[in-house]
Amino acid sequence: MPISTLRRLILIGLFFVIGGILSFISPSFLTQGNIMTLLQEASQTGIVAIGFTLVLITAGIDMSIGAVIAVTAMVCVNFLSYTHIPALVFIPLSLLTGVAAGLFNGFFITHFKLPEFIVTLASRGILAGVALLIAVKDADGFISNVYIQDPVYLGFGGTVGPVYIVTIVFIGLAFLTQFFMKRTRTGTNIYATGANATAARLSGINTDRSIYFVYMFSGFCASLAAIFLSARMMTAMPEFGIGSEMDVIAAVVIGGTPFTGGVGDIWGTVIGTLFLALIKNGILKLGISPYIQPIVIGGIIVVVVVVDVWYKAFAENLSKKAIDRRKRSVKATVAP
Amino acid sequence: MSDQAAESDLLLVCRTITKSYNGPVVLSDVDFSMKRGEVHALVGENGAGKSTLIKIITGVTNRNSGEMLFEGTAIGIEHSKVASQSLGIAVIYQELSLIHGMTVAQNLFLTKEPRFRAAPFIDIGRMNSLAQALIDRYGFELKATDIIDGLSIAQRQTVEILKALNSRASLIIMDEPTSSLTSSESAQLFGIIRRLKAEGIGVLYISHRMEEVYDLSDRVTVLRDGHNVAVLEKEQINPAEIIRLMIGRRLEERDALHTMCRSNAEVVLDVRNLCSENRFNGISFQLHAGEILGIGGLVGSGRTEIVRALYGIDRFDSGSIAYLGKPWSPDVASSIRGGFGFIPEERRLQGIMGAISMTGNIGITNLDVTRRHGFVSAKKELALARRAIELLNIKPDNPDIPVGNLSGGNQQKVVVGKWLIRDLKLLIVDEPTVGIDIGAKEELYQTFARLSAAGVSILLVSSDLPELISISTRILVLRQGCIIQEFADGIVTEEDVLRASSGLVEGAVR
Amino acid sequence: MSVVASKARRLLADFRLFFILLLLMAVLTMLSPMFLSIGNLSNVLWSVCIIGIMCTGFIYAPVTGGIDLSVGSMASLSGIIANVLMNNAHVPLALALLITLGFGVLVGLVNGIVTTKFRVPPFIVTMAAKTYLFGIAMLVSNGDTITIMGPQGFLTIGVGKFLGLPIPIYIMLVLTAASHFLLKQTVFGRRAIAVGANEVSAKLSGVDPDRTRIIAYILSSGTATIAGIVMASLTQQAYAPNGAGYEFDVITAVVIGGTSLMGGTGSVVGALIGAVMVGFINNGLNLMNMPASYHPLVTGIVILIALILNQGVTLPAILRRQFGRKDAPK
Amino acid sequence: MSKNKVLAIIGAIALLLPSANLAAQSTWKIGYLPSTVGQALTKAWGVGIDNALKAAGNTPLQSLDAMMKAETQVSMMDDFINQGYDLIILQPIDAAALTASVKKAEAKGIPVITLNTDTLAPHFACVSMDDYGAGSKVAEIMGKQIGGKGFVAIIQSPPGAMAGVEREKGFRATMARMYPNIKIVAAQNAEWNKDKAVAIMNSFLQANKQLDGVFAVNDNMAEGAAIAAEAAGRLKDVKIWGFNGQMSTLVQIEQGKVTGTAYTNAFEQGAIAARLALEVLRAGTKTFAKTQVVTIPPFMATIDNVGQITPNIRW
Repeated sequence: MPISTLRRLILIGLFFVIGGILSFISPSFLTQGNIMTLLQEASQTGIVAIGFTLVLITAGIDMSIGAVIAVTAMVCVNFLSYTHIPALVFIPLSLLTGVAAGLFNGFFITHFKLPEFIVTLASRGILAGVALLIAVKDADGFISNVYIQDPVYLGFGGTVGPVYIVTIVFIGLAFLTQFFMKRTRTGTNIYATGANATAARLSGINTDRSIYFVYMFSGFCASLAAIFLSARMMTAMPEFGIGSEMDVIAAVVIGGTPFTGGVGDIWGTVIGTLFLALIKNGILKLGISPYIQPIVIGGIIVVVVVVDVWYKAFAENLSKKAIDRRKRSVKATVAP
Repeated sequence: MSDQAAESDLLLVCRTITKSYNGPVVLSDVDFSMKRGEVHALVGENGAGKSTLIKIITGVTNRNSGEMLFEGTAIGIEHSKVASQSLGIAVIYQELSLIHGMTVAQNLFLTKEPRFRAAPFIDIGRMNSLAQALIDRYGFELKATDIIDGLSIAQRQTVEILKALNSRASLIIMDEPTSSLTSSESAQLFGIIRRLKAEGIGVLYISHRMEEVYDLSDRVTVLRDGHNVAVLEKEQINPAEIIRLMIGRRLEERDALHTMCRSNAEVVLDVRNLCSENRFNGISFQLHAGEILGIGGLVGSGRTEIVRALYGIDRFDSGSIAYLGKPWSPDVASSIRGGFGFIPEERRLQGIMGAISMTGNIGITNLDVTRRHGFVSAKKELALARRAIELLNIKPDNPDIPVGNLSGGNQQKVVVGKWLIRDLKLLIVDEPTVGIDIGAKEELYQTFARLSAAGVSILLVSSDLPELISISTRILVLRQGCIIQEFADGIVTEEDVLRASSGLVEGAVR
Repeated sequence: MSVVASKARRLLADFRLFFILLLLMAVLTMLSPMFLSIGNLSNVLWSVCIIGIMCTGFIYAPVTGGIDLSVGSMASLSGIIANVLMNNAHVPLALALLITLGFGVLVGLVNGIVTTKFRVPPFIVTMAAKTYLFGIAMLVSNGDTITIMGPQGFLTIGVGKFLGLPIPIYIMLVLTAASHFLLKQTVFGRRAIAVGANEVSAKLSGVDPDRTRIIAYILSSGTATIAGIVMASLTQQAYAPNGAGYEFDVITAVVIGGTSLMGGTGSVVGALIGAVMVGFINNGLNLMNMPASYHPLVTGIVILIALILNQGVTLPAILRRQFGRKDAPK
Repeated sequence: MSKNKVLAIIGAIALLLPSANLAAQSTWKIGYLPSTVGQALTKAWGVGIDNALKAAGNTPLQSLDAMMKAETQVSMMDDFINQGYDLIILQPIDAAALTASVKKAEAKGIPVITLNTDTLAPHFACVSMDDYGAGSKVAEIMGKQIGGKGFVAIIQSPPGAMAGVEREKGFRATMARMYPNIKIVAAQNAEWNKDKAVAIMNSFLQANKQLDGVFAVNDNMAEGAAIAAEAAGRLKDVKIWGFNGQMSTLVQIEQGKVTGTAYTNAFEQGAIAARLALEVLRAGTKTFAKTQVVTIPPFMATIDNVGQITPNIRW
């Protein structure tokens, strides 16, 4: 069975084992409320992680997602406090913030051939600054964190039945993106770009276009997450989401999308985010020092990746052996 | 009769193609034609102009003059890779250009995936079935849903071919396709080629393996020094003849150089029954001081693998090596300390550090000379670089220039130079003159001669027969990982070596 | 290409950074008169010394083609460890610092081994390290903002003065000189560059890439530890989140300094200049009393400009690339 | 007069809680969620709360560290709510951001006591040191100290951090009202950070050959400013004021490095919160029309009166 499937099953298995243990230790774990907030937490990161997965598939990286969240949130509160444009109109507009940021990243990456990491790091700083600049100020010029009351907007933080809307959107987005990646030419082109850019170009793929696309999509996802975050918190702060990129990367990596590009898919990321959320929630539940959390997460990342690398080497070794065996049998007949 | 063949059933026509890379003329007035559904072998020694002709046909480079028709339509001087692809010319690259992590079907249909009529979504079901149909039509043991990563080289090659077929190519160019295949896999490939032929697809086949050329081709075009020296019809084809044509009159001219002689100087390297699974086996030879031991054989015959093992890059399974009389278990660092030098096969990938200055490139292998308790004396290093530069008169002679900015020849000189300035006992050289101009070649040859005169032993791996024969004092010919023949005395002709490497040996030595 | 041309180009490349720095200083002097005063300049050096110190070792990660995101966490952790040793375990100062340094070396060793022997991308490894080192720091300090009351010797490291200049500046300059020397003049430096430039050819020249890389990571977190000690003593405080984000400042400085993240090139002095530049910009914005929001903004823009300049990209070059695109495969 | 103030505080508490030292019949799960447990202030609160609860025989409280991130704090609130805590003592990182969570908790019948920062939603109680008031008090005293005319600078908290902003507003307003001849020449954000404060104070000192006063909106940054001023040898000419009154700063006041700070007895503040908590839990009230606000007037600690803050109430 393919590596990816196996590791995924193992991860899911672990997920339920840990979940089981937790529900034993802490009665409050398996309550509807807790599960729903756990999902809400996961979805919050997950939406961003989906976009980030595409970036990783092109063997790139996007450090600017956190700052995009901040800027988008600021754009929204500006609309809310200075205009009477209805939420359903300006929210789509504010989603363009992320797309624009992605465009910016894509431009510097493709046209100047600059390393993705440093470009997005730079735009991270720029966007963080912009967020502060455009933040809503009070009479004395101090940034005031607007308390959002627009019911439509707050609706995004709400639930359908017991399930938070963000969760539903997350799952929906996951389905769509997965479908998109597997069932459209653009999707396959993105995979090709990440796996072997030169080969892709030989086959007539415009790799630059793929790169532009993934960064714009990643920005879009971050913006989307920003809407839900601010709706849930009923406010928007210029430092929203900054620093959250590490969480996202962790989720995607645990989900099994490697940095080498060309492979990985959305389901892995979904599992990764759920797993991460579970760990965090669990550590809160156990009532042990919250500082264990980063240690555990850091540990998990290392273990998961090391195991991945090992397994990959192991599998390749097997197939090579198989081929060699065939060659040997052939030689025996041919060689003098 | 093909000579009077109507234009219509000619797939590709090239007339008086001339190409010169600023200065040396690589192709002069080459006429070349292919019929539909024929397997046409293009043979010639390294540097005869084969690859240039291919590049021109596939639009990688543009010809200086001459005309080209494909399926009756003229192709202008301004030709491009993309254009040639859309025309239906496909190349099976040696460095395979498949997308890993994707299925066979995905690779076959990359950028032209079948989509639903209703919506612009890929119809995976249909894609797989189409792919499978294609595969089955040629009866490969492949599944459309196999992931590329799991396939053997041969299988990947077949996918490449299928890809060409799927893009409705009417001319498929294969450059040394069997170099990395086992003989059974090759046999398989020939089957495919025949089937392509039956489909009416032209196959332009480039190979050094005479027996292949002999079995497969309907016609053979022989290039020599950028001229089309002969086009042989099926019935005229025979390996010996082809080899003669490839080498031409140069036989007599160079005879003097070809005399081999056993050396009885002290033994520098004594290799006994060296074996490495699937690479080489039963390799035994002695290398004497001042000897230039040529290692011939076709690409993939295990030449490179052996020298790598001797230098200590790859491990070997069994056998023993004695260096200067002492048992020797090679690893790179100690090899260098012990007086080895190694000039690898792919300059850009293995030889040079393009971004780094000459001094840096030369310095890195001579740290043991330039260092004093962990510190590097920049002065000594610069001196070494200067010495190398003047020894090989590297141009430009400024040691600060990044090596990446030098010409191929001078890059190679840097690679050689960093060893030359050491007191070497044994220099291992793998394809030293690939892609460098005549002048630089000659200078390198003289250098090697000087070295051997100074008592340095040289192991020379080369596919360039004149080179191999004219420099070596003794030649081992490899075939499928074994030494098939040794030329230790008397006159050796390129013909002999070619025959040996193609397995056309009466009573092969050992 | 002609020797002269290439020499000229490389000279320009070498000094381009200096020119940019001078330009920046000129601009800042025009904008605020008190910028160009010894006091202020020494203050800027003082304020960049933590980043400056980190750069001296960090640079070996990118030079060998890697990266180390764990330096920030490492710094704050080392401050905490040093404090625990000195004020809880009452270990003598010198020994305490030595042990702390030892811990840093250990972390670097782990990072190095995991990246090289297990072939895990350094980005992930060091990101994980960043995460769990922060956790350890929180755990050890129990999340406290520890005010370090002593020993006096420790406190002078950060705030003490020598010939009118704060001691950290000397530490930074000495380490920079040492690191510059290490990179340019020693066997290790040569090997590091070779590994970054072309691992295969380095191997064929008898260099052990893994060993070189491991040492690179040891140097990186080693200097991060020193920076942490300076930080702790300068602020008389040990607090886990203090080092957060420093890794990005360091990367910024190094990249502005003309070191490629792809490996094979590196300039320690350049990195220091890069750090000082960022310091100047922030200092300038402070002097002009610009609101906080401009600091990240300006820094970000400066990174991009520096990157493009370091690539030697010019407007015509960009245009050419544009038109090159036009007939690219569609 | 300041002594009386301290007494006044104690008095207020005594009146407030008649049944403070009754042994508890039952114990409750009480959650403590400060902005971050890492600050001296939040630690002191924790200690104060804990002791008071222990005294009343209640189980010690569970505290979590939101590490200064509002998002984290919100999700931790959710966790407390899901775990069915009986009461939550919260120091909102942002008034608006935590309002939703507080609403949620109160809706679930979990009383919330906020510390220092009130939220927009009515809840059980808010025990607060008076940021705005104390800020203006600092201005008042500093103004007097520098003789009603001169130049002062402010070391700010991150934009949007309400506690800091309130302090700054109070300071600015009073300066403008009482001392028109005192000019506020600069204000920079040091992100609550000591090392950043050093750099910023340095630039202040460079930019202003005459600088008479600096107000850092927390003690951390005040200490940083002191380091810079001392290094520049201008400690004497600059009046450096902090805020909170953590132990290390009180020491520096005694050493004459920091001029003064707005001290609040955080232990006591915590204790008050705890006693309020026990009271409401015993009473079993679940719904509150309006937030009951307990404001603790600050104690302006300077070198003259810092002695009155006895070691047992230093944190």
